[in-house]
Amino acid sequence: MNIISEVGINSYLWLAAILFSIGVMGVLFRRNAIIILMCIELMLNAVNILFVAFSVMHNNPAGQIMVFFIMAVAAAEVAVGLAILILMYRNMGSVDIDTMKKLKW
Amino acid sequence: MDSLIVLLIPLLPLIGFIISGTLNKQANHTLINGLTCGSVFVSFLLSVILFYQLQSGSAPISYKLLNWIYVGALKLDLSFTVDALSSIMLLIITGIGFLIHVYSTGYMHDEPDYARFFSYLNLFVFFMLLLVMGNNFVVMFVGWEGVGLCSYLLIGFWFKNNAYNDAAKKAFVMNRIGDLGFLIGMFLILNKFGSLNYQTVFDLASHAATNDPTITVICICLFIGALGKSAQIPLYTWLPDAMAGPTPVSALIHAATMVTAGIYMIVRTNVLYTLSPDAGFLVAVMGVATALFAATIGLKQNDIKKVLAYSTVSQLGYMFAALGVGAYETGMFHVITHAFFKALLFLCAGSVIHAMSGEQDIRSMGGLRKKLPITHITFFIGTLAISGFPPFSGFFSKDEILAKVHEYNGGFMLFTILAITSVITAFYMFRLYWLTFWGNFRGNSHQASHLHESPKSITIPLILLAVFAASAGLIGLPHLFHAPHLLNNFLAPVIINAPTLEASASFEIALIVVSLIVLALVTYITYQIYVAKARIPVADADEKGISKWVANKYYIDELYNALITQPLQAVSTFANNYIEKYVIDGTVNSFRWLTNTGSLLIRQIQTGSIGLYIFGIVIGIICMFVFKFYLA
Amino acid sequence: MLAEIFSFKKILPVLVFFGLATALYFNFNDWSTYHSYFYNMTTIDNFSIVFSSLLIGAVIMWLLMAGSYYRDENKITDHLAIICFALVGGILMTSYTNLMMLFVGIETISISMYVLAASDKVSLRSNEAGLKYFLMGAFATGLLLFGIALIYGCTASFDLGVIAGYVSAGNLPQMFYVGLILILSGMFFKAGVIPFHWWTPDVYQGAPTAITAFMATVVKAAAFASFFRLFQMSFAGVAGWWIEILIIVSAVTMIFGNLMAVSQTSLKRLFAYSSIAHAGYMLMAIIACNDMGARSLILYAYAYSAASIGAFAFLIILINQLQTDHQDALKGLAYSNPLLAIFLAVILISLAGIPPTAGFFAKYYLFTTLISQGYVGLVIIAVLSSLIGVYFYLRPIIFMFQHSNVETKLKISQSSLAFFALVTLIIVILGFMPQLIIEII
Amino acid sequence: MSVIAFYILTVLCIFSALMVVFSKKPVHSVLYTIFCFFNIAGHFLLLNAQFLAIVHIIVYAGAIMVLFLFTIMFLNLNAEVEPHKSNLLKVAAVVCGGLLLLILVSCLKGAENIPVNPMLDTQMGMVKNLGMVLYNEYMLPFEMLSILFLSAMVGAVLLGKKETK
Repeated sequence: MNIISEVGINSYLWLAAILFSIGVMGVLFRRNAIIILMCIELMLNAVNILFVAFSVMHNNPAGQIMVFFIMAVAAAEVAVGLAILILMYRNMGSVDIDTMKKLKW
Repeated sequence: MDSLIVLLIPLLPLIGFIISGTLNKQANHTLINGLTCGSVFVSFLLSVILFYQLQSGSAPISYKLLNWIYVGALKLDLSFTVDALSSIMLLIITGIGFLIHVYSTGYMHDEPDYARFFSYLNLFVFFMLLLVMGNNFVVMFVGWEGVGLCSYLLIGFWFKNNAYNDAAKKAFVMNRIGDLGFLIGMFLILNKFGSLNYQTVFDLASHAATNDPTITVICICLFIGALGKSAQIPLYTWLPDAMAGPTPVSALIHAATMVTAGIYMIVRTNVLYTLSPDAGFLVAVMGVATALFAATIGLKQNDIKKVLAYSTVSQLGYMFAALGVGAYETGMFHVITHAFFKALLFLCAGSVIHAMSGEQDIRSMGGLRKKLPITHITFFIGTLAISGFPPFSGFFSKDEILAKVHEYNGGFMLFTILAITSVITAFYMFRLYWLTFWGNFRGNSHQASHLHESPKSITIPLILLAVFAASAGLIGLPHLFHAPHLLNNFLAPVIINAPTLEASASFEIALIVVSLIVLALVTYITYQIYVAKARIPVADADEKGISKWVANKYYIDELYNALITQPLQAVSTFANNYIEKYVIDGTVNSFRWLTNTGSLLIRQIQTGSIGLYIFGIVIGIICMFVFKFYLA
Repeated sequence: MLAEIFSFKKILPVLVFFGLATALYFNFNDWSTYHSYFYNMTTIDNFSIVFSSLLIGAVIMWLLMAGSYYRDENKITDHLAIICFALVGGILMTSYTNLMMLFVGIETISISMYVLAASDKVSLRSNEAGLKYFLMGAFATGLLLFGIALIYGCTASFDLGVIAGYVSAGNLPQMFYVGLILILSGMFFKAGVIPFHWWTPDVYQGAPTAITAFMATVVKAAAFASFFRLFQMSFAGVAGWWIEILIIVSAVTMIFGNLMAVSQTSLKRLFAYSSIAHAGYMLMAIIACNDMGARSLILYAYAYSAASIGAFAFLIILINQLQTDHQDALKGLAYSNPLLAIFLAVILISLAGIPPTAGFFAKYYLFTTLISQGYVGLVIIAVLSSLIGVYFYLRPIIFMFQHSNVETKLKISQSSLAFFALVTLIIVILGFMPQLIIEII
Repeated sequence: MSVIAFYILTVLCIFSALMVVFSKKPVHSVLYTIFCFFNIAGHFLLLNAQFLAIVHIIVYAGAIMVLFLFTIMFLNLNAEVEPHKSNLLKVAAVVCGGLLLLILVSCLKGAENIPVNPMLDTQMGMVKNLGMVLYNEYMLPFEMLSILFLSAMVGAVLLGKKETK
């Protein structure tokens, strides 16, 4: 039984697109750097769903390997990102991205 | 091995230049001498080796240094080729160059900027070698510009004197006018043949039709380049002024080598000129006109170097006349003999000036033959050679030119003028000779007490050059003697399709006899005037009528000044005051204002806020989607 | 690939130096061989060798330069390790034949850069630069991945060759084009072109100068190498479709990049904007999308990297000694440090693209390539915008020759002077013999 | 059955994603994110990607989100002090997000024409199967991933260390 043939690949595309757009919107919407980071994770997960769906559709394991890689990279990215955030919090006492406007023009 | 030699020949002087140029004032004379003279001498030896290889029938020897300019269809290599023509030029450049280097060690001995002088000389030799060894027009052009640069540097060598600097600038500007012609010619060649490589161009050209208008235009453009470099009418005025440089420079650059670059170029492109008789005729006419014109000016000059300078211009005119009628080998023949005797004459003049503590006016000389025996003898040989006394070298080459011009279709008028010029040449050369070495000494007592023969480093090159000036004619004996014409045979592979012009034996004999008689006459007359009657030329201001006209070089400099320089000055003053200020500055400033304001406005979008930045990115993506999916 | 051999033995710069030299050697060992490794994950061809040599060479130069920057700091070991990791990522980006490798390579170099940009921990500007770079970089990664996913959805493979085959088969679904645009966005971001350039000036200015130098050379070159490789190897078949976008983006980038640089007074920020403008020029090579394009991209990357590493090395000295990078600090430099001023002038002239420097020939070759393909309008825009470039590149030179009451006097060690001489030499040699690079592939 | 499960998971997923964006307290956001990730893991299960589902929960919910939570606690950020953006920007953000969604969806239509591979291998998503692929074909990226991790690790330590000054 194949879920793809039941709900159609389009549903997955929709789902991924919606999640991705919510992620983008979240990035634009919030000022808290941590939440922005979470929204980026949402975007990545939208991509993950898409990869798995395509992987199943094509009966090709490469997509799932890619998801595995994306997770790993996301973990590394988050580790580094949070380290930078903590550093910043130590110096500025805030994680509000709009307080960072030292560099402009 | 051979190709390595080809590379080494120009490389050695370059190394000499770099080392002596960097050491500059820190080095002692011995080191500089060894380095600069040595490098040129080794180059000379290598050239001799190549010459013998070529003479024994070897094919032209090439060395490809690197792929130089590869843009689109244009493929140019930085590579050198030595064939018969370049090998002869190599011998002249390195051989005479070496002698003049040696001479300079004596002549420039007390010069504080000794190293700078020799580094320039070496650089000149390098560029000159590049000019004659390149296998395409661009390499030639690099050398061409390089020798122009060195000439500029050396004319203005004593840059603290403003007049000398002006002379250097004049030489540079005049040459630039010619270079423009050369460049246009080069572009036209590229356009017509799609290549700038000699071999390719000439192969293609040998299939082209005679009197192709494009080829005529190309030839004329190249000829304009040659006019500038080889100081022909109307671009000759820089050469007499160039005598401001040290005398060895005048000998090397402005007599023996650089000024013959124009000749070399035309001989090199003989295929094209043969295809265009019209351009050839123009070359011949300009050459003959220059020969006569410069010779008449030479009659009235009183500066020893200026006389020689005008005679150089005149002799170059002879060479062009030969080239114009299609006698390329003959032109080269005169290049060779002229290189020897003119270098000799200049070096002798240098020796005289040296002895006279810097005095250059022949009215203050006289009777020097006793004090300067070697200089006197060698100068005499040079005079005989340039006047065309048999069997000195000048006789053979000049005679051959006259014969060839005579045989040229419709060349009788040209022949007559050249023959008259030849008489004038003999006249002013003997005038110079008698006034300088005979009669009574006319200088002041201080100069008289200092008169002395020059040191060995000066006299030895003189003697060597005198030997060659006397004997070099043997490489091109007239048909009359039934000996092989060595030069013509050697050059044969390079000259393609040129018309054959052969004078009859009776004409040659007549020419020899007549010229002998006339020359003897001239010698006698000048002796009578300048020695027996001791008629010393009057001061410039006292000249009258035509004579004044001639003494002032036909007022050509003044004419140029009035016709070209002053209107240009006026226009540029106007341009500077009005056009520049309001139109150009106004436009430029408004652009600057626009740029600055635009910049200030646009930089505002860089707000520093990540939120807005990401907005920018998303909007960018949306724009791309809209552009590709909804608008397209 | 070969870089992994040495990337673990860091600790000492000297060791790294020799490691890199060895890597360079091995790199050229593979010359003109066409190998693919690990189930076609990477392919070593001449393009990748030339580019990875550029990267390795740039890191070697960076090491020589950074010696003075890190002299009194003990964190050089950490930095060096990360630099080496980033180099591995960069080399992956030049030699990948699989989108997965591209992704891993980009992420390796990006994550390293996020860290390094923020590495000056007490400086607020550095923190800010790190965070900005990180947030936007992660966002761009998301875009890139979405694009890759859509392409994968069409082709069921990450292999560039398979994708190219799919493209050439024609009749592509719309999904493919959406993926293409998203991948383009991701690559645009990494390459730093308008309108994805936002991070560039801020991060370049905020990051420690040595790191900025690394970003302007290695990261930039790697980004363009991967960009070119991807679009030439996979998407050349639909070039007609995406080239329009590239033309517009390239034109906008050149004009705006140069224009924004004009009013900068901070030299570091000036070079940041100039790097945007140069990215616009390099995009033109991708538009050409053929061997000529590859050659001009390589030449351009070499010329630009050489000049910008020199420029940033100068900034390091300036900032270390005067704590400012304002252009007024240059006043009187030509009189107090004539030699340094000459070197800097050559570097700036090369960036501006004036002959006879490498920058000129790079631009010249690029423009002729584009003209031969008929993009005359774009070349005209490029020439005009580089005129704006001349304006602001020559301004520091003018400043150097101005007298001021506070004469700048920099203490320059012999070794840094030698470094500048080396950079200048490279620029001039490439200027006179661009075919050294052009003909190499 | 699975279709229903798909729609339930999808709705929950979207809802929690929206809540991530709109909830006021950061901790709530984190929790919603975790919930969302569980849903996504559910999707993976539906797609027969069992291994990934587990890894997803372990890595995302277990590691990444805990890291987030830890940071928020550590920095004591849980107050609703976050100053919000101006309304204009918020509207712009929503509009932008919506526009992007619309465009994506309208451009993505037609994907159903892509042939579905009928040979469904239910074992594909199992550890054994993926392991074989990963350690054969994708060995090199896997190794490179280790370098990436090393880099991230060194970097995180570098940034986390107290500056000794």
